[in-house]
Amino acid sequence: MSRFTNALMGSLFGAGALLGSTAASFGADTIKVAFIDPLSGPFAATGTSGLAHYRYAAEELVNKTGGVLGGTKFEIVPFDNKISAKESLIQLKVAIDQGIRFIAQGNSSGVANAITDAVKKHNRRNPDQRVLFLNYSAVDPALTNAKCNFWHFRFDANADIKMDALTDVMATDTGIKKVYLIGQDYSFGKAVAAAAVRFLGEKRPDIEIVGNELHPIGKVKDFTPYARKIVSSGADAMITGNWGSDMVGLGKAVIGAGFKNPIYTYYAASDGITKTFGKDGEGKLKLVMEGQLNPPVSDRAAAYTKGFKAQYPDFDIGQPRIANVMEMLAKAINKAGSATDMVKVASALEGMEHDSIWGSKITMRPQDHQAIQNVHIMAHTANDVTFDFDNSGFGLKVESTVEMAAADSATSCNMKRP
Amino acid sequence: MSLFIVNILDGFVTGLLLFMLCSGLTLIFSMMGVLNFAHASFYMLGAYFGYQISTIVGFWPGLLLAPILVGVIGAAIERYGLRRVHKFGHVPELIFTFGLALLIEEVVQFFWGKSQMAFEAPDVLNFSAFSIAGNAFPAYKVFMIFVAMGVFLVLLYILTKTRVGMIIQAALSYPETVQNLGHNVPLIFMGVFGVGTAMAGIAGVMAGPVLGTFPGMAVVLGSIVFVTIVIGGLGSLWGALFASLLIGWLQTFAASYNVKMADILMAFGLNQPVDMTTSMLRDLWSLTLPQIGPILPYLLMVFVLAFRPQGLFGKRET
Amino acid sequence: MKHDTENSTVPSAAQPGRAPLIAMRSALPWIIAAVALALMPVVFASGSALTIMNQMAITIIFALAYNMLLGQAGMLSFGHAVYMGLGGFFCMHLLNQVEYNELYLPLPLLPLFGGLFGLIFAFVIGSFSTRRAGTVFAMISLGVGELIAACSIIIVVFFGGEEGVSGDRTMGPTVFGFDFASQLEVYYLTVIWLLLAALGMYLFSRTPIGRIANAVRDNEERAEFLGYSQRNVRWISFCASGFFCGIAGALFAINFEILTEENLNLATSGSILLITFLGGVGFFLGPVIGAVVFTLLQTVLSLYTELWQLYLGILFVLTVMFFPSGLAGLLAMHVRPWKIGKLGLLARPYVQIAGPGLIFVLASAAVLEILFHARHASIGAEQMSLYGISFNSHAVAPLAFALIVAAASLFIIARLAPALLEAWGDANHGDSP
Amino acid sequence: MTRPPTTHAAVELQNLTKSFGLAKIIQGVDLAIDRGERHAIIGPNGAGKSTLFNLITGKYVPTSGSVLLHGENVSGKKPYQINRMGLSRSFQITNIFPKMTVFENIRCSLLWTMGYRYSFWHLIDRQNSVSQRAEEILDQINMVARRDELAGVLTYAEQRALEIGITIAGGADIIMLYEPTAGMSASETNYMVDLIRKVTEGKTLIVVEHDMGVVFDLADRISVLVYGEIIESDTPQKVRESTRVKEAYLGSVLEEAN
Repeated sequence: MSRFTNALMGSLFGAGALLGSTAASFGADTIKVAFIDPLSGPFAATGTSGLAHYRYAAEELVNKTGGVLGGTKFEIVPFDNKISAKESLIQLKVAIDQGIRFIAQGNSSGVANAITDAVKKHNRRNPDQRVLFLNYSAVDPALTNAKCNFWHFRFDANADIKMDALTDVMATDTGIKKVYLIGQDYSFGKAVAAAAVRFLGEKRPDIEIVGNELHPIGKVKDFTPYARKIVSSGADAMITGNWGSDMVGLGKAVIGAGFKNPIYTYYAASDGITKTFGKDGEGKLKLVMEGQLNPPVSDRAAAYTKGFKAQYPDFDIGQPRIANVMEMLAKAINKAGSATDMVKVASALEGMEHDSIWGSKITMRPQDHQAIQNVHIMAHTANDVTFDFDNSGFGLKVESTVEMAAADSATSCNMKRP
Repeated sequence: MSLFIVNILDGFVTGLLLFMLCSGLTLIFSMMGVLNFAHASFYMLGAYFGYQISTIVGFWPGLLLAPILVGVIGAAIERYGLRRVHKFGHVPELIFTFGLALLIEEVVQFFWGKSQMAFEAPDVLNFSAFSIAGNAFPAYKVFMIFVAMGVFLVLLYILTKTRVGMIIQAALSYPETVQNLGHNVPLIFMGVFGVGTAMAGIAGVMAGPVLGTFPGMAVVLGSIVFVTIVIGGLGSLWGALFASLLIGWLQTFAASYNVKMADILMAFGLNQPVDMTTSMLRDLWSLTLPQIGPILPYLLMVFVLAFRPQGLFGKRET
Repeated sequence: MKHDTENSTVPSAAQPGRAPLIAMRSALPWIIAAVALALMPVVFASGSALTIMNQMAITIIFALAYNMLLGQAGMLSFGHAVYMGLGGFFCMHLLNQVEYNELYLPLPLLPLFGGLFGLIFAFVIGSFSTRRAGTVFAMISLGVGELIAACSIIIVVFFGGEEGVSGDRTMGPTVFGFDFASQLEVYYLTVIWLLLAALGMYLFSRTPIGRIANAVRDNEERAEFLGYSQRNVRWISFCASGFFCGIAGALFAINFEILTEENLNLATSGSILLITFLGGVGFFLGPVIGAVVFTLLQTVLSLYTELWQLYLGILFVLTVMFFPSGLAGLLAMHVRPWKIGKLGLLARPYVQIAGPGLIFVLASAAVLEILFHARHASIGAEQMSLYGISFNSHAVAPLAFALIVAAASLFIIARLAPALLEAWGDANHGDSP
Repeated sequence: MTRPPTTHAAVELQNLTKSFGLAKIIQGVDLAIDRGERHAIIGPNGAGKSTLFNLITGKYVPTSGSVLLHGENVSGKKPYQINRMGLSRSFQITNIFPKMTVFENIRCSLLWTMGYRYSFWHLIDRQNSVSQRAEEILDQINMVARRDELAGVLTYAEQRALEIGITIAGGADIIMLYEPTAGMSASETNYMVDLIRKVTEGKTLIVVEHDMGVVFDLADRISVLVYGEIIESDTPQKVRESTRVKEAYLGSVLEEAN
């Protein structure tokens, strides 16, 4: 918070002087990663817990093991984008001006689209200060398909891959005859629905999709009417890509309306959601996600998670892939022998194989820069949970695993390399 | 048919909840002529206070104490904030309450952070009261109906049978004259603002466990409350009741019935384009009623205001 | 409160001949502004500083256009982002036409088209929303704002859903060798349009319709009995405002090369109200000050503290309560002492109160920061540093210290206040020379 | 702004009625006011004077009957349309633009009739003819010294005078004034009567007034309105002598005055 003084002084002298002083207030000899995500506003909870994990991962996995390029350390520099595309682009410029060459962002595919587009244009217009975009959470398939570019790397499994894995598991459950799809009315929600229809049709043509609908994002006060439809449809399972308060609202309404069957979700955990569902969600809520926390895959993973909880008891490792981002970036920089030549670093990252702390192998697929890794179906439960979420006693336990999910899936990416 | 009955009940609950907010706002508007933009923020405060108290002494004391606390805060804001702005005119007043809404959201985040609170309905009510064709109707919702009706009856009693109520009613009809009658108008203003916000507080405690307790809850509901009382007619309690129920049902049914635009267009004899991905009208063809459900109230409001600026039941124009 | 100070500088009609288009005296500020804006990039050369200045310029145009309604015509809109946003979306599509269909359109002319689109939409929506002023207008603007923001998610073909619509500004024909790839070129383009738009809005306020808009704002009934239809006056003001909003939208499209739902939503509409009011609705320069202060707070203060929105909220509410004429009004209060040559009387009490005042602000912020840290910091991360001092936020001493400092400085301010008020009275007393 | 000579009266009311709910406030008024006439409307409180005034100026729409300006029916027209036909009015409660200067107040009232209408292509300060005309009117109402003051800070009598200025500025040939001297001292009243006489020279004047001194001083003809009906309409001398008027209203007032 010493920067706060600078802020007050700075605002007296204008933006330029201030920006100068911020740049000066950071150490000069670290490799900086700009973390551009919401740190205020309605989605700040996810942003702040992601930031905590980034800081922890940089410290534990890179700095404490000797840094990169013979001792240079990582530093995470947070930028609040208020989950706005416009603010993200401004913060991106500020970050680049501060000499930062690595941009990490994850919350909201809309923002990710804006950043990947801006990074592409920036790198074309400014070849001497190119930057890399490390997308750790935005899962809109388009980012590694139609909109892919050489500077963008995705560390999370995208919405299609997750659905591929999820339907692999659902296909084996012969009890499921009817499925209800519901999601938020925007690109990601539509992508989830389209993928579900496609994969279920391929793998279990006998399953009837009894509902497939979208609701306005962040605008529904009361999900009861939707819940009534879902219960009345007689569905044996439902699938939703909802997140944030839309996930909580929908889940609570559906359970309250008497739905007894599994609810397959992408994001129904952590940041208060696990605690809010509590015992109501037991036996119903399932999550499709990478990064196995429970049961811990190794002593190293357990120690890492324990260390994180000791340092940030109010946060969870809700996005385990952040650890992979840090480790793989460090590896790529070492391999490239440079933290400034982005073509070299990107080339090192492209096609990289890595053993994740979470027990999975990871391949950064060169065709589209999509990480291929194990994807798990996890259950919301209080049993056998070593590491709970929201300090609620409830957490996610891996029920089944799809190894190297969708490794051979098609991509429409037509990568142009410099 | 059973789904229809369930929807009627659900819409009724939503409408009554909306009415608890709207009645307070209507009272405040009638007395003071100011549309309180921050009204839903007091609803949010109610939910958070209710949650906080429930973690210490349980839900029931929270249901009682939280609205009182909200009312006291509301009265204090009227006394030390709104009253000062009042003399500058109505537009600054509206802007003040707008600023207040922003500030309250920030203050809530300051104390409780940005995550959703685990505010639960009390265990006594955590069961299904009855169920229609597999659709459970939680006991808590039955309880909500009773509380809302109770609040309405108490309000009706106060307005029609007590002295204060008479003055308020007079103010509804003749806003200028009451001030000349020698009543302590500032005190009545403060009281009405306090009571109005306390009612929003009750609504907050009631809704918190069902609709979620999170910093965005005021924004989600805020403008709908506004829209409701504008449709009903500013200053009309019956208008507020009518519009609340109307919007409650409108939203419930709109979300519940998957009417597709494609079906309607085809009924008019239009042909759906074969390749939907390139058609300029693809969004129109794929439109469904649930998609536009939440914006129906705004559409309704714009129509009402364009053709009947005083609202459905309102007598005075603003 | 809304007295436009410009009104009193009207040249006397007794002067012979036609007054020049702009008198030299009133042209001087514009020339100074133009020179200053031209030199800004020399001082602040970094790309992000340029981005922030561009952002400021766009916000200034938008806020000035908004004030054509709120300040000049007395119309409170809760959905004005729509006109800037729609202008921007149309311009984005035009840019894409330039890129993919080889439409010939030099980039510097794009804002003109943005303005036209804004104008068209304002014309259509204004046809029913401007029939009445006051609350009815405010509510219709809110409803229309919500409707169009919601449409932006539903109508993906045009609005691009939540990803928005993006494009590339450099694909058009070059103008005098500029392709507008560099931020600096865009800065100058933006600034030229800023000056044009600001001048246009300034001159509009001095046309017959601009003056009658003030009349309708102050007393619509009286204006009707002067032969003016209040509705037409509001409608024309609304269209003019829509035109300048559209220009701002086009400049946004050029700067950020992306338009999204947030350009249309209520939060954006709300913040422009906040900006304009903060700056001062009664003064032409008010929105300019508001836009500069707000942009600095938003992009700069947020780098330093998570609580920036709380501070902004407090600042806004205090402004509405104590200085309803905004920051510009605060400055304008000093015009009279300055004119009668007594501004010097205020220097001493101002200097005296500045120290305690600054300490009070810093200490109050410290109290909030410590409380916030104590409540939300993770265990083990109890150390926090504030103003360059590190300490444990969970301990009582730092909080108590900050509270005592705040209380003490408040006490001193209270002691000094009577002297300030007295000086204020003296400085305003006396005849103009 | 002079109209072509017509045979029509300046203002003509034909069987005009106005009801609010069940209350019939104006119950069939017939009245013709000639061009150039100074006409006063008097009557006890609650007789319907302000309602009649608002009917003529277009603020209220008649329940039945019609209002003719220069022979043209204006019932149901908007106030601004009626104003454009050459009728201008003042208000019961002072009705000026308080946040503008005195000069601006006058200048705004000139704009429509001087042809600027909704112009956004003229710069107002460059229109010397407007400024000159405004200065002339300021001179007429003796307010040149207060030219650059905000209208809101003027004294009450000054504001009333300014309102007269605003009312006549547009050059309307029918001027309607509502209690122009209400609340004024004797000397202020005298001053105001002289001012009104001066600025309405050659125009049709309709004035509603309580002060009988003013009425008998100023008016060519007087109409007496009682309970929504005109019981007498004649020269001041005749009205003074009318027994009906004495019985209904004036007797007490005149006795007081004597």
